[in-house]
Amino acid sequence: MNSLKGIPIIKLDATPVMSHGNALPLLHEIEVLLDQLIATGKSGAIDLRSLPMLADDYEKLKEILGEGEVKATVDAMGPSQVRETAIHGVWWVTHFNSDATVLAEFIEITYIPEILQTHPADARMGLENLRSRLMSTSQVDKGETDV
Amino acid sequence: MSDDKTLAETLAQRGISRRSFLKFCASIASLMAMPPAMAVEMAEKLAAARRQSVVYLSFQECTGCLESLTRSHSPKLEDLIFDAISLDYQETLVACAGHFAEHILKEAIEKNDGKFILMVDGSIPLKDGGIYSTIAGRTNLDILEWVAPHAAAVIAVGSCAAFGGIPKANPNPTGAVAVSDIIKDKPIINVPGCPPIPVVITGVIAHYLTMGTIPDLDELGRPKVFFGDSIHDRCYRRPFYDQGKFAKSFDDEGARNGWCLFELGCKGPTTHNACATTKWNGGVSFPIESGHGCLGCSEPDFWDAGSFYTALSAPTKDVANWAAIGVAAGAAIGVAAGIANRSTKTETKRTRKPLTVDDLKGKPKS
Amino acid sequence: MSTSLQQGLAAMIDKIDAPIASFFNSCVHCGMCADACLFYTETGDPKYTPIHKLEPLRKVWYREFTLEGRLLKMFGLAKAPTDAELVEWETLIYDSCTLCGRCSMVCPVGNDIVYMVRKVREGMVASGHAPAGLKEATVRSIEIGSPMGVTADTLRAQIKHAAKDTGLDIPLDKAGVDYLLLMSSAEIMQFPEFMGAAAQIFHQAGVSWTLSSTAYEATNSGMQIGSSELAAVLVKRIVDAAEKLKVKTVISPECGHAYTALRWEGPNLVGRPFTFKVKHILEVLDELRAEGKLRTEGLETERMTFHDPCQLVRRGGVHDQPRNLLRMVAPDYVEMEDAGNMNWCCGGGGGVSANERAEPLRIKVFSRKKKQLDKIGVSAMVTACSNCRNMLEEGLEHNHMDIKVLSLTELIAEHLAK
Amino acid sequence: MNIFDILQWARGTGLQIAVVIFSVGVLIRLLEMWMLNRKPDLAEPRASGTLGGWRTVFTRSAPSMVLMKKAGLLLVSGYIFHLGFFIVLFFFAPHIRLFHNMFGVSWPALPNGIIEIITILSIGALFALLAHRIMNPVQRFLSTFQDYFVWLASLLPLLTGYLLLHTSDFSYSQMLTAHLLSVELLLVIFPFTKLMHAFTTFFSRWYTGAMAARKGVTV
Repeated sequence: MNSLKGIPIIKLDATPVMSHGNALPLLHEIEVLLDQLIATGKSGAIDLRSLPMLADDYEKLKEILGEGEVKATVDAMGPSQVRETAIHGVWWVTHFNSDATVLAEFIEITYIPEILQTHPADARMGLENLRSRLMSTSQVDKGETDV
Repeated sequence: MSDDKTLAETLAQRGISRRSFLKFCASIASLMAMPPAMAVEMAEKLAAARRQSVVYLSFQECTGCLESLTRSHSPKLEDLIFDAISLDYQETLVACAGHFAEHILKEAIEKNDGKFILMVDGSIPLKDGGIYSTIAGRTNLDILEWVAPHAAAVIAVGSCAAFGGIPKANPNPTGAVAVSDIIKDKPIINVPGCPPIPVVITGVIAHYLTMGTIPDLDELGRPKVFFGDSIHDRCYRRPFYDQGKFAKSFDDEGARNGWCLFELGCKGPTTHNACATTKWNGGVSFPIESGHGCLGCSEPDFWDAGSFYTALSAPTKDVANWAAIGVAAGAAIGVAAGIANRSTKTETKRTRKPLTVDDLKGKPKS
Repeated sequence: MSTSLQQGLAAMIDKIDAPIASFFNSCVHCGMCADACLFYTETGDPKYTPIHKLEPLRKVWYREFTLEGRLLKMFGLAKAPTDAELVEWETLIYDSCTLCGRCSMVCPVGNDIVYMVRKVREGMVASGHAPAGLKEATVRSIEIGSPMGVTADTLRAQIKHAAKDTGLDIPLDKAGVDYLLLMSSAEIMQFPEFMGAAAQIFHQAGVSWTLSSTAYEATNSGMQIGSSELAAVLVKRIVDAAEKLKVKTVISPECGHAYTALRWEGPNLVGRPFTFKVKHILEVLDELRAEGKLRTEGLETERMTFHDPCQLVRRGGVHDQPRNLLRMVAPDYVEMEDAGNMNWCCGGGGGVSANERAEPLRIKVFSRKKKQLDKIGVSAMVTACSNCRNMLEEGLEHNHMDIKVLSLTELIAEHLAK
Repeated sequence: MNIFDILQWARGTGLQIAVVIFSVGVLIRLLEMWMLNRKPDLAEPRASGTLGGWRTVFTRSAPSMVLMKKAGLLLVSGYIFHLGFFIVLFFFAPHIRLFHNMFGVSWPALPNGIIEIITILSIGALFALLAHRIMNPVQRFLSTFQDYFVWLASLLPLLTGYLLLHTSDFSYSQMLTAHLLSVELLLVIFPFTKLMHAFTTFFSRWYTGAMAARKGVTV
């Protein structure tokens, strides 16, 4: 065994596929939060990392919630995926780091997730940007006329 | 290096939107087990915060902690925190050297007196007047006692600063102690680990910036959110422990099947840290996932807690020989006690008068 | 000198041996021995729990023979039993224990509890705390020759009666014979038929035997009161007579404790093995039966049972012989519940019968024997111990039960083939 | 002194101290017992006392049927506790690891699930035994402080051991420390309490069996 290649690589599935049985209680929590959203307009969110979830739990949750109409990607220092599930008002939000690892994952029960909305401060910045762009455009236009 | 602009204003100039703040705070909130709804509020506060001055002192250490904190392959979201702080002094990173560097430290302390966060890595040697680690002719103890009173809070980074770490390992030749053994009147947040998980440090600073407070600490001064659970509690191999399926050696069937490493000396059950959830190297893995038991590096005196390869249920010291000594000593004392018993009997037999029929006639003498 | 607390404690120290230390080390206070003791089962009073009766001995053991006991003793923390305690324990040791040994059979850790009671009595008598009745009986045994005051002259008179009744020669002090037959006072005085019965059986079997004018009394009050020294005096008489007459075998009569005293304690009391054998009369009869020398005719028509004398069966090992013999003459023979090694005591063993103070308690605990008898409905009960016979007759009379109590030897003699 | 220090002490020095006290104590107790000797029995025996002694060592482990109806609860709980304690002590994987580490021998373990059930049964049996001790007039009468103390000292290792398998509600370090300390307590008090019966019961049975066997009685 003179080189690294001499060491055999055996690929094994070391992850025990098991369930903590946490999918069902979670779905009931979503039900309560959705009910609350309709009644009071108050949004809710569940941090998927706060619960011990194993592969089976995860698959079950995904299967029951299903795929919905909206799929959005936010690009803010790494991508964030925002998808509405087949249950309207229930969103699956996954934040990725710039190296594509998952930073955080939430089920949000809301009409529109916060991350999709534009912050007033950003909007102001946008307005400033727009104005400065308009300014330079009109200057350019003027310049062209001048020229 | 400080300015009056808010963080949001500074970063906006670099095209970083408020969505990044929200995303950052959402991931910090998730990391620190705060309610997801807090993320929005935290984002607002962080955006409105001024840059935080940080002074970073290194004592008896190996620079592994700093490596852990600064080494990343690509800029990541958590690096946002470096934009949120102003690292006013760090010996290894500071551009200048000698008197200039010392001057910068002095200036940083004076400028943000009572407001800066002091980060310390490495332990402080006390033996022989602390001469075993000095910087610019001053002992570590001297420097710490000078700087710490001016700080708002202290973060002890790594097991050496938090608990004394490897320099303190038996026989502790330099008389190394932890920061908390010296500084008693400042809030100290211990972030132990050898090295500590970088995102934990990020989280602590973010917490301070957004909430203005330090997080809840356990009895060892560690943030509960990261050190509340044991590695064992969050280990993906836990089901095997519960089933009693253990790897018996590093290359047996059990090891290949990813069974529990308890019998190979894993200290996961007694080690409190977030490795099993945050993982290392950008979430690639953590020691147990790589097939090796946890060493327990975020616990005090982990270096002296018995062999890394001795199961937790096994003694850390030699018991069998002591048991043998006990048996030998017990045999010796027991024989002596037996001889004493025999002499009690012999003596009694010799002195007692045998009962006669006349004794039955008389009245008992009291 | 006289008895004293000091002498009592010294006697206990003298008698504590490895088994006793092991027993005290092992007791876990489970209380199961209580359920085996008729004094507890019939009264429901926990103070009658067998192991509790040994508290004075346990204190002595702990204080004198364990390391921590010795250390505590140095600081005055391990106390020796006081005289007042021994007074209190006297009734537990003498009135409510018949040395029946049933508790020793059930102890889960294997303690021979009655072995210890026997040793406690050594201390009790040496400290002067023995019942008056037992003391008097012991004095009479040593000074007159029998606990009931039977003298050699009384024996001679009874021999004359028996010889007349049976028409057989009843030898006295005849040397060189096979068997020396001992008697108990009760047999000489209350059940004189026994002597004749034995004579008839030996005559039919054609074996040589004798009685002794110096060693006619088999019972041993010294053992019952718990004094090895006094018990040895009584055993020595028998040994001397047996050796003088050069007999092969000494026969212990129908008496339970006499058998234990001579057969099992005897050599240890006199400090040397015997030069002769010791057998119970039932052992001898069963041997004769096996050799075909004991032939019977006619059968009893009554429903009968056998009461196992504790010292003979549970503590003596003579279990099968009485059953073999009884089957010869009693076809309708049934066993009581718990018969054999777990049989319940008559209530008067171990010197209790000689202790007048204990009588009310003894009568009360007879209810256990009554329960046993009520279940099988017999009209006669056979036994092989005069003391049991006395106690059973008393108990039956007190409970108005119409059951005859018979001696097995006498029963066999009645059926001897002509 | 934090919990980690106490744990390290319990795994090392504490265990050493406990094992030394245990072995010294047990040896003293046995020797001071053995050396009291017995007088040789001069009566002619009917059968071998030695063989009879060994027979009783084993036969006395079987339940007394005579007492089954009177003290059934006591007997059944007693069996469950003793067997359970034995199985848990010798067939739980981490315990085997401990013996392997100390003496270099090991044997197959039982799955944790089975150990857990046995532990629960043993704890239940201990509580039944306590209830019996308190309710039964004889046992209550006989019981001293030591009986209750030894009961508690026997319960603690089982209880802390059980909780150790369920660390979601408790800190493993704290429970492991409590477990080790409770075991060490048990070892330390062992030679000086009725716990000695674990050794001496075999001698008691042997003596009783031998004395009876010489008389031709099987006990």
